[in-house]
Amino acid sequence: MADYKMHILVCGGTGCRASQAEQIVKNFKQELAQKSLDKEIKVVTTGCFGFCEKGPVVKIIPDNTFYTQVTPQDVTDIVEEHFIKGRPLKRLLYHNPKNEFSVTSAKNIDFYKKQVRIALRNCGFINPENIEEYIARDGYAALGMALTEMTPEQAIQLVKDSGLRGRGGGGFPTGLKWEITRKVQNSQKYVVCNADEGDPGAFMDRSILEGDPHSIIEAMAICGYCIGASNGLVYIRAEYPLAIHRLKIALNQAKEYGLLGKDIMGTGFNFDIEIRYGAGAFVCGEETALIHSMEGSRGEPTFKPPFPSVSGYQGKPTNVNNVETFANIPVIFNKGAEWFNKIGTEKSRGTKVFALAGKVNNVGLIEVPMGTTLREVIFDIGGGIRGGKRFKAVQTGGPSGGCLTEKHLDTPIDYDNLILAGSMMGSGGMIVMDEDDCMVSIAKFYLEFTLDESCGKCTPCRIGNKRLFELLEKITQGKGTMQDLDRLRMLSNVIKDTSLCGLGQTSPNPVLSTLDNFYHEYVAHVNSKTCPAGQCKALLKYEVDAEMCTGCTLCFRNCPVGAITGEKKMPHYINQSLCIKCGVCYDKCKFKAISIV
Amino acid sequence: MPKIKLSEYATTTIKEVCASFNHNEGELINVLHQVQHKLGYLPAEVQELVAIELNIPVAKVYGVVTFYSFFTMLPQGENPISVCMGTACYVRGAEQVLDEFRRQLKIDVGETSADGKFSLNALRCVGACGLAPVVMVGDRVHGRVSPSDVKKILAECKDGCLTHN
Amino acid sequence: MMNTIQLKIDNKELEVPKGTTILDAAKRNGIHIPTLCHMKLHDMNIENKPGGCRVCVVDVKGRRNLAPACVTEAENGMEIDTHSMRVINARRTLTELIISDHPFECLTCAKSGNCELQQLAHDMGIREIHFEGDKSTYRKDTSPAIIRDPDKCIMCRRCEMMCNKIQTVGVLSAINRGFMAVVSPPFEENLDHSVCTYCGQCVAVCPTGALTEVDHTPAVIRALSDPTKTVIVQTAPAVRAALGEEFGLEPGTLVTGKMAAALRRLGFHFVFDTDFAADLTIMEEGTELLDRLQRHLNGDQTVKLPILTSCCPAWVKFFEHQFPTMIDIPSSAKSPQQMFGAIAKTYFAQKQNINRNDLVVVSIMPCLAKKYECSREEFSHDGNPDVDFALSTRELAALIKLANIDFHALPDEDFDHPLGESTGAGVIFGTTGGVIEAAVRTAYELQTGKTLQRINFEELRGMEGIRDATIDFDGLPIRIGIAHGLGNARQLLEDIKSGKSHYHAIEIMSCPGGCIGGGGQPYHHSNSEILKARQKALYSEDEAKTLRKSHENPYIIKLYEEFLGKPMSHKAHQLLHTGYFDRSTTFVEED
Amino acid sequence: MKIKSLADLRKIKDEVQEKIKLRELGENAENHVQIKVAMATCGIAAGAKDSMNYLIAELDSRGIDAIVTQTGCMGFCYAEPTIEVIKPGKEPVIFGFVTREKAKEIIDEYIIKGELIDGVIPVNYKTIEEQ
Repeated sequence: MADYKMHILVCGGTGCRASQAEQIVKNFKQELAQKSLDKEIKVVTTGCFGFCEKGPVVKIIPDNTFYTQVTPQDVTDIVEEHFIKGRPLKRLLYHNPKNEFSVTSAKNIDFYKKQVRIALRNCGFINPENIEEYIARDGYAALGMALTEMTPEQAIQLVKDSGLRGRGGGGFPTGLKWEITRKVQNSQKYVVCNADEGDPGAFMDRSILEGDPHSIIEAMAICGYCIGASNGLVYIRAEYPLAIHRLKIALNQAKEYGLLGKDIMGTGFNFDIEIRYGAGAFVCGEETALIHSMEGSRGEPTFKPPFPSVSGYQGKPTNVNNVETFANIPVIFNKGAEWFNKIGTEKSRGTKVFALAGKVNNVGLIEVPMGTTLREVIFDIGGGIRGGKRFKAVQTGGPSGGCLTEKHLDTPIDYDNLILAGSMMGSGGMIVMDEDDCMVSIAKFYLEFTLDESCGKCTPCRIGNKRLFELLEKITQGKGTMQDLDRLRMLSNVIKDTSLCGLGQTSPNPVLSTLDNFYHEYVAHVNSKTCPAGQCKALLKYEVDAEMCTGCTLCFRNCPVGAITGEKKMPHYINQSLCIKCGVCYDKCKFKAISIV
Repeated sequence: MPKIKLSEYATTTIKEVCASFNHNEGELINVLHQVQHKLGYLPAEVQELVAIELNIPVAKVYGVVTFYSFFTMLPQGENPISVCMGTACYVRGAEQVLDEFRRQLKIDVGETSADGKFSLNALRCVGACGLAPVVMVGDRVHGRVSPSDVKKILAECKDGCLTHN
Repeated sequence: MMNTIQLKIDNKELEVPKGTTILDAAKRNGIHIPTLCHMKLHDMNIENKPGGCRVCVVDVKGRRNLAPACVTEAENGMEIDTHSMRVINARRTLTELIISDHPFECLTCAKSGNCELQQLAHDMGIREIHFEGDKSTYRKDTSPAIIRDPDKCIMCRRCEMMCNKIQTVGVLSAINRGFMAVVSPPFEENLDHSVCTYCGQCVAVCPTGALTEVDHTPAVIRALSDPTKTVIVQTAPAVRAALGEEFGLEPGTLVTGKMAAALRRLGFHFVFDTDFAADLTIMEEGTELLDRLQRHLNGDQTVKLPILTSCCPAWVKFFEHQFPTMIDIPSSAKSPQQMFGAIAKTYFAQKQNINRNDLVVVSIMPCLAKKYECSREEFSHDGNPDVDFALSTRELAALIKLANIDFHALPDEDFDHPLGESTGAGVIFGTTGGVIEAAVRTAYELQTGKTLQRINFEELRGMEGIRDATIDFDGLPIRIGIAHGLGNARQLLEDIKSGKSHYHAIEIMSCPGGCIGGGGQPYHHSNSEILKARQKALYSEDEAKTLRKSHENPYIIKLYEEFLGKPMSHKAHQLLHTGYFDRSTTFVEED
Repeated sequence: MKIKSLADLRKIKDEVQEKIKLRELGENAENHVQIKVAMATCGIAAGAKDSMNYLIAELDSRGIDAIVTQTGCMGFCYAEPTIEVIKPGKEPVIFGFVTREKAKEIIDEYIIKGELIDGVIPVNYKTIEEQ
């Protein structure tokens, strides 16, 4: 065992697996065996490294060499160069887009430099299907400590002292939630892990479950000890087959090792975990809806109080936390509240994981201390905007959040600052937009999502959001009036003010924040019937500039509807009655001969 | 006595699944997951039997089936195509890709082509945001898809079908 | 320590018990907060508060958003404004939103004048809808008794609550989600494809025109104006205690005499009373009870006890679907409506020398299931139904108004003979506990041969969902159970199924309160006091009668003498008894 | 393998520690001794592989947490095998002609005691990384 001199860590997250990461692992094993290196070099499939933009990624230990966008065919070269010849395979190294230098060590990649990985500490580090690797990383030590050295009250105090707040969106203090549930008298209580990540564009919960499932199991057991529950339930999206698979393996291992079940570590504490599946409903992220769904009903939220901590699953006191919140728990026990307290800002302790996506260079999963600015995230970690375009906005908090602009870039990110800025933390989606994104369309996109996902129980969300969406549609079609803009705002405020659950209460945020920050774009759509970003199909037309066109026929060949005509080496022409405004010609043209008018 | 027609296979499958969950009505969603997994979809007849096996009104089963987007009452095509419409994919042009699929297949989202070869769905974030826009055909993920790739993806599927036969 | 809290609503200092909602706190103190989805029948354990319509939102000082008054508990020190600018704007916007997804059909809607949404729009002073857009539309559905127009559904969920929680029938459920969410039977099929019992409680609580009854009035008008037809009418006991409400009379006002007069003015050739048939039912059902009891006491193992009443067609359909293995337990006696029809089209038709095809029997019922019942195949003879049409109390009121009859000016008139004479026992058939009390009055005397000293059985009366009492039949204790509301009935049935039931006889009525709370009665708009007043009215009419035991009804005695022979005779069996069907779903293998 | 007490857990942890030790070292490279062995053709021909194996085994047996990695040719082909040693907070030092004996000396003197020994290639250069 100890003979391994090197480890090859291959990212086994969903993103990288989609790009044949499993084949890469197979090829490595084969190639190493062929070269008789299989006794010296170990191949490990790990959870997500976070740097999905450059996936599949492979990291060589101990020198930290970081290979990006590896294909199964590259394996022979890596083995040959890195292990036989002893030098990094340059062509697969990460290239810093700022200076075009290649970077060997993962540590020197900008994407990782400012990150502090607590919740993601084991993702991309251990083999998630091997409990021993987790134990080697102090796994289950926190549970052991809580069970043997602390009373539940002391353990809760520790969580309270750490200042940890719920990472699912609302930011409710975790320790306080546990304390409330503990104080409710009932012989049967439940610990629920909310893994129904529904925010489109956020995938941290999935990554944690795929990369470090034991940390969730351990944290749930600790929570069970604290609140006096011996049953845990993980409510997980059925769309996450890999996370489910790894969680099941982890549960079985934990049972096998006696870390779940009866009389854990000889302390008399019993705890077991079952899996419940979501079935595609964003609203089930709301805890009352989630509980109804776990009970086999429609996932409709109910009015709180009673809170789940008093009457939850099967009417019993239930503590619901999301995956990322739980992932923080074992570390807090191992390293202490004080240590955790030093990270982050005064009211928002610790770190937050963000799914950085959209028009940034480095799409991926990142974890930064609370208080990091948006600028650091987008420009340092994210590597700035793709294709040298101009930054326009960033949407945090998914469909519940708002669009923040240039003026918010230096705002330190924490729960309260984001709310002050008109957005929210949400589950941690962070979508970056550039000058080509029409903000009215973005607001419409989010509204369409909410519309699809509204449960339909309360009037403002069921009908109000539909009307909001229709107003936005009218505007993007150039049929809006200035009165519609007032209506948009008024209706948004009523929906916020009167909706039953968090989904409806926050659904107008994308509209309100874009109205606040990009009013001029709305006005352009209404008054001059133009879309400044050139995105609203009804308001734009693609035309060929005859002078610029070289007649290369690239547009002609790529047009999906045959709307482009023209002889080779002669200026081409777009037939407007056939054009579906898909923008392919515009993207393909190398001579900037196609313009949007 | 209303009579409902159901194949023997479906009947046995449903009864087995329900029994494996102890006919517990709280497990309705898990039951539906498994039944759909095994039978492909959840037509009315199937829901009727699930209701009887779990001793709950069929109205409740139908209410649940129509609430969750994962459940379908229509058979899926041989090649279920899902276009990710998560935000990351959306801002990188997923809508145009979806439009192109619609155009090429002449079906709308949620429908299956007349020959049963393709069905088209929009889904929310498969978490492969680094590959945006993403299209899934069955379990296979296609990353960084542009509208002009659509034809190729469909052709590949058709080839796949031919070789399968 | 008093368990009360203090708060301020609209600057008024109030003290209310802990646990009171803001809505109730306001109501107790004369402050009206508009509601729509909320519904509560006090003292009857029926409440619907999904907190969905949001019309009742109020401004609570210090709260981020507005609070729905129907579900928010009042807290000590709360300061609440029920009509601030913010509240009024939100409330009006919400109302407009609901209307924006509602057909503009007020003028022709069956619910016009009784529609709670219409009332709300009026109260809010809505003059214009600022939001236009798509409307959610669905297919309409008609059945023998109930019409669904889901386009008018506002997702208040009252019907769903009644159908599932109170009645445990489980036909209606919210389906789809978001804008397309609506309440519907499974697979959006028609109600007649479902296990619906047509109890009509969904119609009774629907605030809009989404659920209404099938209108039999045009057919009745046609029959009345057909010179070849003899049209007779029977009126169910609960109608007389509620019809007055439609004409602005106090709930609980008995209008028996005016009703008979009105029916005569409408042109019915004979105005009869279902109460007569109720007395007849007691003769048959009571005899059947005693027969089963006697056989049981004699050690007959095959005899089924308890015996269950079978007057209520929704109840009959309920057990046919839900308890198909127990269809031999209820009494085989037909309901009074159908006994009346059977006797009318034989005995009465012969007496009058009318071909049954030229005799039209119309019934006035507090019930929608009666429309379905009279359409059941076994209740017709060569395609001619025993009862042709069943009008609800509401439809009768509409008919009276249509015929320009000044209801208030009408004199009190009597029913016609021979099918119009009834005892007090027949009258109390309209309320929960009434059928069994009537049965006890007769069965006691038939069994013991003694005269009852005490005619009022208070122990059988009340509004509790499930009640029981033991009646001393001269040394023989008869254990009696009573349930109203099908959910309560289900409980008693489950007990029988599992062998835990110790009753000899059980009375079941589908509607809360019995027929007085039927789905065809004037809308109670969630006021349970109305139901109590109707109940009281029926007991008072019973009290006022000289004859209060069914077997003392001279016309019943005559009927047996002239026509039927004796209770449970062959002829009685043919005309007055029926059988039940297994309506459960079965599966067959696909070819 | 049932864990029946906290002590059991700790025991298992000790047993399995090795599995990921390499990775933990890699994660905190700057806090540990890092040794890079030049393993191009010239180095391998001169016995670099043997030296590397020896270094790993020896450091391990003495309980010194060190990161031994291979690297390409450092350009001192005349002095192969060559290794670069970086102690935490110190400038990198390159040693030439690193046989097993030399390797032992480097461990004893430079790594443990911090004393420079013969065989250092005096060169004005940056770490290999930045070449």
